[in-house]
Amino acid sequence: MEINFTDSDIKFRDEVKAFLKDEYPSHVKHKQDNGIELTKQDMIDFHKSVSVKGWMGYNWPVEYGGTGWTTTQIYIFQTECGLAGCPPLLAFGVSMVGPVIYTFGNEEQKSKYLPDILNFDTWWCQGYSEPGSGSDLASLKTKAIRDGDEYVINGSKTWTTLAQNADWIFCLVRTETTAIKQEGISFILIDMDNPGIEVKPIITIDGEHEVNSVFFTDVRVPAANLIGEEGKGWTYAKFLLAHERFGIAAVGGSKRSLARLKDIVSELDNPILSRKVTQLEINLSSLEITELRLLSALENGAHPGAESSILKIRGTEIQQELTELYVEAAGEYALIYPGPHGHGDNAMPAGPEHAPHSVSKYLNMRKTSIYGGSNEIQKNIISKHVLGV
Amino acid sequence: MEINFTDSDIKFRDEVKAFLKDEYPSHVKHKQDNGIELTKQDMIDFHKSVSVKGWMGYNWPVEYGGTGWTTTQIYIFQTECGLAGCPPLLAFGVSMVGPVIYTFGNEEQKSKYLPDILNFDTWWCQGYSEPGSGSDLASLKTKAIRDGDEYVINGSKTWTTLAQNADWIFCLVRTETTAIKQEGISFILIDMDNPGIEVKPIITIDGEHEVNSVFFTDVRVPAANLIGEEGKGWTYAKFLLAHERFGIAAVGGSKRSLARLKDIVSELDNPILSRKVTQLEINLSSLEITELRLLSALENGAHPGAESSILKIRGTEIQQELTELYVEAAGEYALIYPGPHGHGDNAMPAGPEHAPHSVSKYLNMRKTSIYGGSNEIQKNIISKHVLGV
Amino acid sequence: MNLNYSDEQQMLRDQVQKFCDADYSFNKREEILKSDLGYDADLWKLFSELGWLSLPFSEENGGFGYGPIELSVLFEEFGKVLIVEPYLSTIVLSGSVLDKSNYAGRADLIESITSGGSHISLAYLEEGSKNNYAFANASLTSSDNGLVLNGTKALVLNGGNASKLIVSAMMNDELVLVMVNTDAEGVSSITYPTIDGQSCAEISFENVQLDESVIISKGSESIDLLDNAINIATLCISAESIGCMIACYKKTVEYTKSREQFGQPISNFQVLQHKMVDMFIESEVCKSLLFKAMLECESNEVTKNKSVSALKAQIGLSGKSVAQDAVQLHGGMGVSDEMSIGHYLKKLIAVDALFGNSNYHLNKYSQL
Amino acid sequence: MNLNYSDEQQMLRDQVQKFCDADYSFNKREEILKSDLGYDADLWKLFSELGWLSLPFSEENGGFGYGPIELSVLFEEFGKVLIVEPYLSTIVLSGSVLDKSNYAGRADLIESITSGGSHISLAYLEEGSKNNYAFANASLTSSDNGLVLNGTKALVLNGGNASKLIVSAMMNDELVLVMVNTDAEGVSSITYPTIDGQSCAEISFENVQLDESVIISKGSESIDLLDNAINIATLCISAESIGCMIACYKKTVEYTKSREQFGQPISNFQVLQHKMVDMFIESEVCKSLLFKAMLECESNEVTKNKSVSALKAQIGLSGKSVAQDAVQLHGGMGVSDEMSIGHYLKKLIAVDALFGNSNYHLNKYSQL
Repeated sequence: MEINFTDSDIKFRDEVKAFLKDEYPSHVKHKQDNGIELTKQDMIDFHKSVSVKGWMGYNWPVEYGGTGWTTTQIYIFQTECGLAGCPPLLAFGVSMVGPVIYTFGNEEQKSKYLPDILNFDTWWCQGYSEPGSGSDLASLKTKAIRDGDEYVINGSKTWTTLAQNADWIFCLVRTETTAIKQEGISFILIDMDNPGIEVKPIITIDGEHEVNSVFFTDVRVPAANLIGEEGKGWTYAKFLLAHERFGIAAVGGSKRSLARLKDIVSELDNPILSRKVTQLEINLSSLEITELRLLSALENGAHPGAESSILKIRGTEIQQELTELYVEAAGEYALIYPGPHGHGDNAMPAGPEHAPHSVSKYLNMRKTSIYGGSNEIQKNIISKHVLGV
Repeated sequence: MEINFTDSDIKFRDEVKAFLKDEYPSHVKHKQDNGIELTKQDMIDFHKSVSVKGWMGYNWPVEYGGTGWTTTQIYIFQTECGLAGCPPLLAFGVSMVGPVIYTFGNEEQKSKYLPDILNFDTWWCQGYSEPGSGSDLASLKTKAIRDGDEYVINGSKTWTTLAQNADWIFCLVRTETTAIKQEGISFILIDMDNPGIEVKPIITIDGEHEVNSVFFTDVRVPAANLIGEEGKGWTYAKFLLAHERFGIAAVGGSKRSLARLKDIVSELDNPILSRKVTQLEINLSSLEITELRLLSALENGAHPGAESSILKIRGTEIQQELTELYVEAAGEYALIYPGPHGHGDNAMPAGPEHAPHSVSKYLNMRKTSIYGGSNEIQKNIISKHVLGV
Repeated sequence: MNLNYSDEQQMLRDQVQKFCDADYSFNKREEILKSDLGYDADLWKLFSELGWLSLPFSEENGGFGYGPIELSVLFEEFGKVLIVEPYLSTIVLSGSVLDKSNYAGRADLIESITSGGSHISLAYLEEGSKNNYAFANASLTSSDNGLVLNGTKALVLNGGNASKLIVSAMMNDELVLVMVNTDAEGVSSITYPTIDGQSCAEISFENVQLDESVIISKGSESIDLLDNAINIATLCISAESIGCMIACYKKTVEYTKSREQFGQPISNFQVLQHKMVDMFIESEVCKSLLFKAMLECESNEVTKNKSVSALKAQIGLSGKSVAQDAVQLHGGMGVSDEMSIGHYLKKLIAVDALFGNSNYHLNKYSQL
Repeated sequence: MNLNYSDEQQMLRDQVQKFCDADYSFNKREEILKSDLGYDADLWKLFSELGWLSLPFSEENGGFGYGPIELSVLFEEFGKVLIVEPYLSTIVLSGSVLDKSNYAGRADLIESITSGGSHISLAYLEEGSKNNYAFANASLTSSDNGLVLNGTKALVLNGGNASKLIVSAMMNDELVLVMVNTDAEGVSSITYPTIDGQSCAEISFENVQLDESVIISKGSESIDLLDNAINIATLCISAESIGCMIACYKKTVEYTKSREQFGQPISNFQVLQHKMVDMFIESEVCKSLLFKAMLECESNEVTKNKSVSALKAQIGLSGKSVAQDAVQLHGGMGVSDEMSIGHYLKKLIAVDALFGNSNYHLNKYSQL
C-alpha cells in the first residue's frame, strides 16, 4: 500500500500542470476565477485547447485516437483540471456518445463521428430524460417509426443540458412498444439542424439558461444514424452510465473551492462556521481517498460496482455544502442576487467580494443531488447491489 | 394568546411544588439525585406518597376517584414531578388499565380493581408485545380458549416492564383466529400468582433487569376477568394508546437534566460540546411549547390527533441526546462502566462525579425510540394521518 | 395559559387567506416581479383599504394597535404565497420606528404610508457593521447652515422605491436617527435585486444638508427604536418563513402524490414520506419557537433576546432544510424557475440573511 | 499509488478471519467475559504461537517489523467479533514504548509479553489531564536509597492483569517513563470494568522505592515514545471500530431480512434500507480516513496529526451513528444484552472515550 504516486505518475502530473499553466486560455481562466459566466465561445476555446494538446480522448483507447491513459492518469488529469479551476470537460461527446460509438457503432459511424468529437468540432447533447420519466428513465415515450431508409421521430426530451449550443443530439427513442419497457428502446444520433426540432429554454432557479426542452415533430433521421441494433438501446445506455464512473466526485474542484472558503472564513471570527468548514474538510479528504481506493481496486483488476455510488452521493453532498457555507460566509450580503450573469466586468457589486456569486452557485448546485440518478436512487442501488436487500 | 398560567393554575403549581418538597420520600429523592437504582420498595414508597395525597388518579374523572384535573393541571403536575427529579409515575395501572376498566369494564370490575390502582395496592404490568410481533402488535399469537367459566391461556409476552414486581398483568390475547388479524383479539386481566405463569428476566445492554419475558402455560383465568366484549380487545388497546398522549415528551425531566448538564459543560471549555448544548436547549424549548400548544388546542375542544406523535419523536430524541452529551462531557471517563447498580453508596467511583452513570443512562435511553411505537412507526402515522400520504 | 388564536385573529387570518388564494396566484406574482416597481401598487392600495397597513400602529397614530400575534398571522399567510409587496420595509421596520418615536412629524408620515401613498425605508446597516447597529460610520455634523450627513448605508430594503429614509448616523458619539428625503441633493443610490425577487439599495450621502427638524431620536432612544423595530421584523419574517415551510410540505405532498414513477405515485416511497414528515415537524417546531418569542416580547431583555435568537437561528436551519428537501423531492421540476417551489427556497435563504443569520443567532443565544 | 492490500497482508487477514469465525463466537466471548481474568489465557497463548503478539515489534527485538497496515488488518477483524484480549494495552501501547525505547531491559520484557507470559500496562493518564500526557502530577524524586515515586494514574487499561507498569511522572521538570512492578510496596490499585467488557485500573503509588535502572526515558524522548504509542494505538482502535461498523451493517441486513412485520421482511421498508446504506457509507468513509492516517504516519508532524485527528473524530461520530442505527433497526432485540448488536455500540462508545473523543479531535484538528 502506498499513497504516493509513482515517479512516472508525478512526471505526468507535472505535464498536466504545465499544460494548464501555459495553455488553459487566459480569458476563460479569468472568468472562471471571478465567477463570470462562460459564453459558448469560451467553452469552445477551452475544449479546443485540450483538443490541440491531443488530450480530448483522455479516457479513450489509443486505437480510436484516445490517449490510452491509465485510470490513475485519468484521475490525475481530472483532478488537476479541477484544481486549476477549469470548467468540467463536457461529457456528452467524449465520455458519453463517443464510447458508445466506438464500442457499438459500425466503421462508417466511427469514422464519421469520432474525429469531430476529438477535435471538438461537434457539440453533442444528450436526449434521455423526458417530461414524466424522471428517475424511471425506461418509461420514455419518444417514438421513432421506421419509414423506408429513415426514422420519423415524434416526442420530446427535457433537462437537455446546453442543447442551445449543440450540433448533434444522441437520443433514446422507442422503436417498439413492448411488455418490458426496457425492450423496444433504440439509440439514435440526430443532427440538431433537422427540420422539426425545437429547443425551448428552461430557466433554472439560479436564473440560468443551462437546460432545455427539445421537441421533435416528424423529424426524419437516416436509418444509418441508428447505433447497433434496433431495440438494444437500453443496453447501450447502461454501458454509457457505467463508463462515466470517476470524476463525478469532483474532488479537484471541491478542493479548490474549499481552499478559497477557508481563506474567507479565517477572516470572519465565526466559530460555528469554522466548525462546519473543519467537518467539510474531513469529509472531502475521506472522499478523495475513497475515490483513490476504488481507482486502485480498478487498476488491480477488481470491478467495484455499486460502491461507486458513494462517490456520487458524497461528492454532490460536499459540492452542495461548500456552496451553503459560502452563502453563510456572505452573511447579510447573501441577500443580494446579481443573477447568473453577475455584474459583468463593469458594475461594482456591493459587499464583500466573495458574496455576490455565492447564492447563484448555491442554487445552481441543488441539481447535483437530483441529476444522474438522484441520490435517493443511488441509495436504492447500493441497497440492492451492495447490501443485497 | 397568553403564555402565562392563570392565577389558579399558579396556585395549583405551588401546591404541587409544596407536596414534592414535603412529601416526596427523601430516601427516594436521594437515590434519584445520585443516580442510584431504586428498589421495588422505593417505587412503592413514592407511589404511596402520591396515593396518600389523593393524586394517584391525576388523570381520572372524579366519579372514579380521580382528581378531575384539567389538562393544564395534569401537565403542571407531570412537569413539576419531572423537575423535582421524581421517577415517572408507573403508567400501567393508572394511565393504562385503569381508564380501560372504568370505560369498558362492568361495575363489578370497577369496584374490584380501581381502588387498588388508586391506592397503589396492585402493581400492574402490560402484556402486549410478543416475540415476533414488534411494531406489528396485532399479529399477536397468545391464545385464550374458553373452557366453561374460564379461559385457558397459552403463549408468551415479551418486553414486559417490571413484570418481576407485578401483581397483575393486563393482556391482549387471541380468542379467535380471524381473517382480519385485529379481530379476534380480547383484553383480559390475569393475576400473576396464577399457576402456569413464568417470568424470565431480559437483561438490557445497560445491564439492568427492567424487562421480562412472561410465559403462559395452561393458565386458567376466570371469564369474569375479560374486559368488555370478546373480540373487541383491539378497540380497547387503541383507546388506551390514545389516552396516554401527554407526558411522553418528558419535558420536566429533560429540563432538569439539561440544567445539570449546562453546569457541567460550563466548567469544561469545550466549545463543540457547548454548541450542541445550545441547540439542544433550543430544541427542548420548542418541544415544551409544542406540548403546550397541543394542550391548549385540547382545552379549546380541538382533537389533535397524529400531531402528538411529534411529542414522542422529538421528546425521545431530546432525552437520548441529553444522555449522549453527558457521555461526551464524561470524556475519557465514559470508558468506566459501573453497571446499573453503580458503586452503591460506599465505593468511590473514579473520575468526575457526573461521569459514572452517564453511559448506563445513555444505553438505557436507547429503548425510548424503539418502544411505544418506534419513531419510524410514528413517522408512518404522521405521514398517513396528517399529510394524507 | 392559552395558545389558541382569538376569534378576531382567526378572522384576520381568514381574510388574508381569502385574498391570497383568490388574488395572488404564482403567475400573478411573476407578473408583479417583472414590473418596474417590483410590487403591485394597486394591491398595495387594497392592503391599505383593508386596513392591513394600519395593523401595528398605535391607536393614537391612527392604527389598530395590534401586536406581533396579528402581524404573524398576516406574515404566515403572506409567506404561503410569497407576497412581494414591501410590507416589511415600510410598515414593520420604518413604521415601528415612527410609531414608537416622539418625532414631531410622525402622525403625517404614518398617515402617508398607511394610506399606501408613499414608502419610507430604514437605512440602519453599513457594510461591515455585522449586525451591530448601535454604531455607524455615517456621520451627522453641525455646520453653519444646520446639519450635514455623510456616509453610505447598505442593504436598504425597498430603498429604490422609498421617498424618505430613516438613516442612522453618529453625532457627537451618539447614534441618531434622521429623516432624509431621497431626492435631497447629495443622496445617490444603486438598487440591487434580492434573491427573493425584491430589491434593496446601497445609498450614499455626500454632504447632504439637513436642518434640526430631521432628528427623530438620539442616543439610547435610537438604539431602543431600532431594537424594537428589528425584533418585531424578525418575528414577522419568521412567521413568513413558517408560511413558506407549510407551503413547501403541502406542495410537496401534492406533487409526490401526482407524480408517477416505476408504476406508482412517488409518494408511496417511504423515504420520501419520512422526509415530508420531517418537513412538517420542522415547521411545527419553528411555530412553537415563534409562539414563545411572540409571547415573551414584553419580558426582560435577556428572555426576550434569547427567545428571538432561538427562533431566528432555528428558522434559518429549518427553513433551509425544508426548502431543500422540497426542491429535492420535486426532482428536476424543483430546480425549474417556472415552478413555485424553488422560489420558497430563495425566500427562505433571503430570510436567513436578514437581521443576522442562523450562525449569528446561535452564537448570540449562547452568549446571553 | 496503490491502495490495495499486499498478498502477505491478505494472508494475515485470512488467518485472523478464520480464527475469529471458528473460535470466537459471541457465546464464547460471553464466557470469557465472565471469567476472573476477563480474557482467555489459552487464546492469548495461541495468539503468541500464531505470531500475532510479535507483529509490530522490530526484528532486532524479535518481531516481524510490521507497521500500522498489518495491525489495522488484525484489529479490523478483531472488531468484527469484539475480541476482548488485551492486545491494545500490552502489545500496542506498552509494546510500542518498549520497542522504540533504548531501555536496557527491553528485549527481555518484549520476549515476556510476546510469549504471552505476562502483561505490561501503560500508566500515562491522570484524572484531569485532559489528554495532555506531556505533563504529570505524579512525581519521581531522588532519595538516599534511590528514587521515590508518588502519584495516582488513571484509566490504566488492563492494569489489573499487569505485572509491570510503564508509568509517566515528573522528575526535575522533565517527563520520565519508569518501569514499576505492580507488586512493589506502595503500589495499590482499584479495578473498574469498562463499557466494552474489559477493565481498567486506577493505580496509586505511595513512596514507591525504585532504583535508577527503572528509568526508560527522560524529557522529549518520553513524549515521543508516548506520542508514537498513542498514535499507533489510535489507528488500531479506529480499524477495530471499522470492523465493528462492518459487523453492524452486515448483522442488521441479516436481521431485517429475517424479521417479518406486517406480512413482509422489514428489510423491504425503504427507510430501513437507506439507513443501512448510510451505515455502509459511514464505514467506507472511515476506512478511507484510516488509509490516509496509516499512509501518512511517516509524514511531518502536522500532516500526521491532522490525519490522525480527522480519523479519530470521524470514528467517534460515525461509530456512534452506525451502532445506534443498528440497535434501532434491531428494535427490542437491539437493547437486549443477549444479542451481540448492543455490544458493538458499547465498544464504539468505549473507543470514542479512548485517546481523546470526537469533540477533542475535531477541536485539535481545527487548531493544527
